[in-house]
Amino acid sequence: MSGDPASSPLLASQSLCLIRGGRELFRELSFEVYAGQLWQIEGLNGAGKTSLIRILCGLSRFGFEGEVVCNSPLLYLGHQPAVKALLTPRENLSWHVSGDGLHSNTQIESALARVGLSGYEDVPCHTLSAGQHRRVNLARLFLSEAALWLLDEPFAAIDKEGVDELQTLLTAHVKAGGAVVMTSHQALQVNCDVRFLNLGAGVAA
Amino acid sequence: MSGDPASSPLLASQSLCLIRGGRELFRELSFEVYAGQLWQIEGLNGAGKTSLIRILCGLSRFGFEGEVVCNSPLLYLGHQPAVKALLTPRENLSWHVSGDGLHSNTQIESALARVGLSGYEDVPCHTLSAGQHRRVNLARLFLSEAALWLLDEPFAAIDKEGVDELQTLLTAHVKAGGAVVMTSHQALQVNCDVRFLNLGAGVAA
Amino acid sequence: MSAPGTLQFCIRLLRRQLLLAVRRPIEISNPLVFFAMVVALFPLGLGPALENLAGFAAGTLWIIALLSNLLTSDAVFRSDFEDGSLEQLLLSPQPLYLSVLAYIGAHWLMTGLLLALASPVFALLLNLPGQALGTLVMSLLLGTAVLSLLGGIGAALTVGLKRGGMLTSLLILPLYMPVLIFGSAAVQGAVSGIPAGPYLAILAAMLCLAIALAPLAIAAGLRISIDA
Amino acid sequence: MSAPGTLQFCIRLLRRQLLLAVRRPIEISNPLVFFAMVVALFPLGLGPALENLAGFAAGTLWIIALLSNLLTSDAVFRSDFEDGSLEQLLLSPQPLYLSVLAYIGAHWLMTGLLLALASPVFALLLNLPGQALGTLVMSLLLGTAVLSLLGGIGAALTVGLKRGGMLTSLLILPLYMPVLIFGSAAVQGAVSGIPAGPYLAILAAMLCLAIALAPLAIAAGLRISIDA
Amino acid sequence: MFVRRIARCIIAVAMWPIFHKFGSPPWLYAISGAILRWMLPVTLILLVIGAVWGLMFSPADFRQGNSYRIMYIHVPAAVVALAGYYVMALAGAINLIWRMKMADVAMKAAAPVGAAFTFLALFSGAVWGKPTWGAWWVWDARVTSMLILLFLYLGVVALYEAFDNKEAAGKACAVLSLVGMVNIPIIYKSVDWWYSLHQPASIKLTGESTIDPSMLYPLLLMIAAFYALFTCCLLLNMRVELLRRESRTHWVGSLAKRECSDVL
Ligand code: HEM
Ligand SMILES: Nc1ncnc2c1ncn2[C@@H]1O[C@H](COP(=O)(O)OP(=O)(O)OP(=O)(O)O)[C@@H](O)[C@H]1O
Ligand SMILES: Nc1ncnc2c1ncn2[C@@H]1O[C@H](COP(=O)(O)OP(=O)(O)OP(=O)(O)O)[C@@H](O)[C@H]1O
Ligand SMILES: [Mg+2]
Ligand SMILES: [Mg+2]
Repeated sequence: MSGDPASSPLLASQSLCLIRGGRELFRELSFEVYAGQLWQIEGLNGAGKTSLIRILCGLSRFGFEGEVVCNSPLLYLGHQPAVKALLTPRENLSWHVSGDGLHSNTQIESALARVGLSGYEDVPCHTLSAGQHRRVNLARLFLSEAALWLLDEPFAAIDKEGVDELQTLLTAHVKAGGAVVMTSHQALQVNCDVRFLNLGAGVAA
Repeated sequence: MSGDPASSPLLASQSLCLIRGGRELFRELSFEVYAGQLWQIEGLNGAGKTSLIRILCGLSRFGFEGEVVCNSPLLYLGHQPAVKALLTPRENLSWHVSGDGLHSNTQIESALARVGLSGYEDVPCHTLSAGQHRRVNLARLFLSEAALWLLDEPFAAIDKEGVDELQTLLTAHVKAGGAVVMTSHQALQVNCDVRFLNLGAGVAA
Repeated sequence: MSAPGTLQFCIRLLRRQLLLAVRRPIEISNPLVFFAMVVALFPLGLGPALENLAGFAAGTLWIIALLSNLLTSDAVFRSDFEDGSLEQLLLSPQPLYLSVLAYIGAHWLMTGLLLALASPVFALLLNLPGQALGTLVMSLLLGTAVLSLLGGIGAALTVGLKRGGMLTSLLILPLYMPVLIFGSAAVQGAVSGIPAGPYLAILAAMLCLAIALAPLAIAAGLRISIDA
Repeated sequence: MSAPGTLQFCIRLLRRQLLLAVRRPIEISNPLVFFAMVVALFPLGLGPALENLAGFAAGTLWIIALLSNLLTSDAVFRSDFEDGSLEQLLLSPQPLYLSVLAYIGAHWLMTGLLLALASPVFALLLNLPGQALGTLVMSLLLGTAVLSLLGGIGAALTVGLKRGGMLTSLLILPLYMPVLIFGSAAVQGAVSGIPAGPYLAILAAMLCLAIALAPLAIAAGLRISIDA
Repeated sequence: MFVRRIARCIIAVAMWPIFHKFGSPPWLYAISGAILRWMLPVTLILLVIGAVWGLMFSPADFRQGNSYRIMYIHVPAAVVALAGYYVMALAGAINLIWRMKMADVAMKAAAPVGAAFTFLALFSGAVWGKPTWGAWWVWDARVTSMLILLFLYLGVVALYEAFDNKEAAGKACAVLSLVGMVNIPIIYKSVDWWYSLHQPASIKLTGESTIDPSMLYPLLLMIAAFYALFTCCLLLNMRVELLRRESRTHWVGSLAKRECSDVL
């Protein structure tokens, strides 16, 4: 596996094995994520992408073998948007349960504007459309200071323009010394190196 | 608007107007869906695609202006998969609440096989992955005898191969004299005519 | 494929609902356990003095049956709403009146019927005199069916709301009251030797009325909720 | 951006939870309405034994407080689990012990505190002698806090289950019983002129124990539930 | 967290060999089989001797006549039911702290057994109550706390069943049974107080001090027999659970093959 051997990896997994429902999803999966890398986990539906990401971020603690070492604050965005339907986008961001930062009002407004939600800052989130709802969650990417991002299908329900914008952001984050591990069923169009982790074959390439 | 004027349309909408949250989503939207047509509703997040589809299928009955006439049994697949997590895929299909048909076991098995779920027929659905969960719902397309399909983002969470398979199915349905009205953020790759309904501009083209 | 008859469809729905409940055995035994626990709470809160308990047994048992119905009826349509099944039910060509009856029937079988059958045990715990046991079971059988139907109305009206949990109780508790009054009066009557027939007849009449009207209200409520 | 202090974070969480409750005014008034309705149910169900009610007022009020706590504590973490907020809370760098206390604190403010403050009204409806009102409020203040903490344990352990609704009550009702016993004993004591101090002291001791230990169990339960 | 880690280190170093073995399912299966081989007959003999002695050879009570003989079932069942909860909670604690899978098996196996003994105590008590108190049920302090104990057991069983991920289920039940363990003394204390406050007259006709040796010895024997019975049930239940969990592993496969060839 490549990467700058001088620095220590942000995230390292050692011989991860997972069996679910009697099917072996992956075996002896070892890889290291260094600053400046963008990893895309690939695989068909049911290949084990979500399971892997949950193991990597520490939410799954039972039922798998191997070890994960994480040396950096991380930001995890999962399938569910973690957006409270009764709160407004502004409140959702400023009182976020993740408690990783205290953001000023202007920061929050500019993040919401970046995800195309200016004008929607103060309506309850349950009146937003499916894509807008997910965008509130994505706004956290513009606020986060964590170096390591673990994103599970961040493009789901997002329109084409939104996907382009997000890809630009991911590139910028990686170029600025961050790292991204993400899943997506779409091919990424970013102008930086993408490393693939193909779960279908169970190999890290 | 084109279409075979001799036959009556499967679905006709007349000057639909919808205002939500103080924003006018569409106005004077009139179009007719004939057998053999594939319509894709386009628009950015929050353009009103879901709202429009729910009006077309009759779930939304208040708060809009205009009229919808539907002359055909229809199949609606929405954002939510209508799959019971505690039941198995087989049970979900054979006891489906929509009550539109009585399917034999072989029909159900072949439908599940078509969506790539053979081997998963008898596990509870909550152990399926996000994409597999949605695929259980999509299997209804293979069982349905309704002529008119209203599909709200059917490709969400489905992998590339699944999307290809679905597009083949949609083409076949349209060619066999059915009609499809669908939303998607991906460009369709089908070898039949696609008609677009662009909600961003509020015009039917 | 062949189009299913309406009756066949309803039976399938009923089986589906029952199976969903059976898949989590805990769901079935839970109203019973809840019943048992609240029966145990009463002496704890009120003191164990035996002679007082017996006087209260009839009313207490009925109140607990009502509460345990109240707690579960909120959930009749909720999971179907959340996973989109309810939309599909409303779009179904089958008559909604009967589908709704199937849902309520399943709920009653899993709560009311079980409670009624198990109630003699709890009655003995509270020292209800033996001659009232038959009336207790009969009144619970009839009464809980009415409660399930009424509870369904509340559930249907609130299912579209983000957090309707306790709103349901607020909506349907007043409707429950007549049932409670006649039900506990029947048992109380049987304890003191008054024939319970008239009370039971009134409960049965209520049940007929509820079967005729409640599904209409529930169906209307569901159509409104899905659109909220 | 600046890293928030732990205390600041907890206060933000508390405000968030309170605001969520306030957004649906029905959520706040609901425990109260429930309380009022069950207070009304009791005379209806127990009918002829009405004159005995005063003697039972203390226990009855406590049982209702307990039930209305039970009904709401199931929901403390559920909506956060369903929309993914709970995952984010568990990944947060902030100490889970304190975040959990903020959730429980908000729950107690919306149910226990309100109930305790409103309880004299209901007590008068049930003819509780005036000299016991102070003890009633005090015992409810202390006791409902313990109940909220214990209820949180049940809620945390069952939040990941598909349909845990009534399982929670099974898990935590046994734990509620000591609180009920001391709480109602305190009020009953005050009615018959026995000083309630020792009972209240015991309730306070239970509260200290619960504050120290329950958040640990809740945190562990949440970590397990998120993984189920 | 820190304390737990230190405790785990100390114990692990000191008791590594034993822990290592307990952590191994085949070893546990074998050793439990060996224990059962002599424990089952001993239990049976104890039960028969105690029952025959208590039911036939000890004198009738001068006040209760022969109905008091239910005591030989009732009291041992009650005693063991209580002890069973602590076994379960202890196993749960070991599972949480040292992540020992076999403790999880023990806890899972203990819950239904404990519930059964509690139910037996309640049921025999109720049967006894009918002739003695004139009622099947009385809200006496002991009786009430026993009922609560039954609920605690049932809660553990139900919670375990409700989880799909059985590893998570084990941890959840461990937390629950630990919470229950803190609560059991409180429950007992509170119910005792409640009893002394509201119950004017004592109901129990016989107390420990007044019991005659001719009744006491068979009772003690029966208590010992019930402890042995509990152990047997626990071990049997654990073996079933072990086989179910490890059904995919090699050792169970070869075991099954051997058993089959034995049968044929
Ligand atoms: C459902 C009803 C009953 C329950 C749940 C119950 C429960 C208990 C419990 C928990 C114990 C304590 C065991 C120990 O010492 O650790 C016990 C002991 C005992 N019970 Fe019961 N009991 C019931 C009915 C009765 C009745 C009707 C009698 C006879 C009048 C009775 C007589 C005794 C005696 C003699 C002991 C042993 C002596 C002692 O420890 O005080 N019990 N029972
Ligand atoms: N209950 C509501 N109250 C007020 N406004 C609403 C409500 N539901 C939706 N809206 C508004 O209607 C607009 C259209 O929503 P809709 O869900 O139809 O969008 P969509 O085109 O399906 O978007 P997406 O691509 O994100 O799914 C959004 O701007 C949303 O804010
Ligand atoms: N709770 C569970 N019990 C048993 N098997 C499970 C459970 N959850 C997931 N699985 C299985 O694990 C496999 C991987 O699931 P996972 O959600 O990780 O897939 P995925 O790669 O994210 O798929 P998708 O692209 O559909 O999101 C699936 O085959 C699924 O059946
Ligand atoms: Mg996934
Ligand atoms: Mg949409």
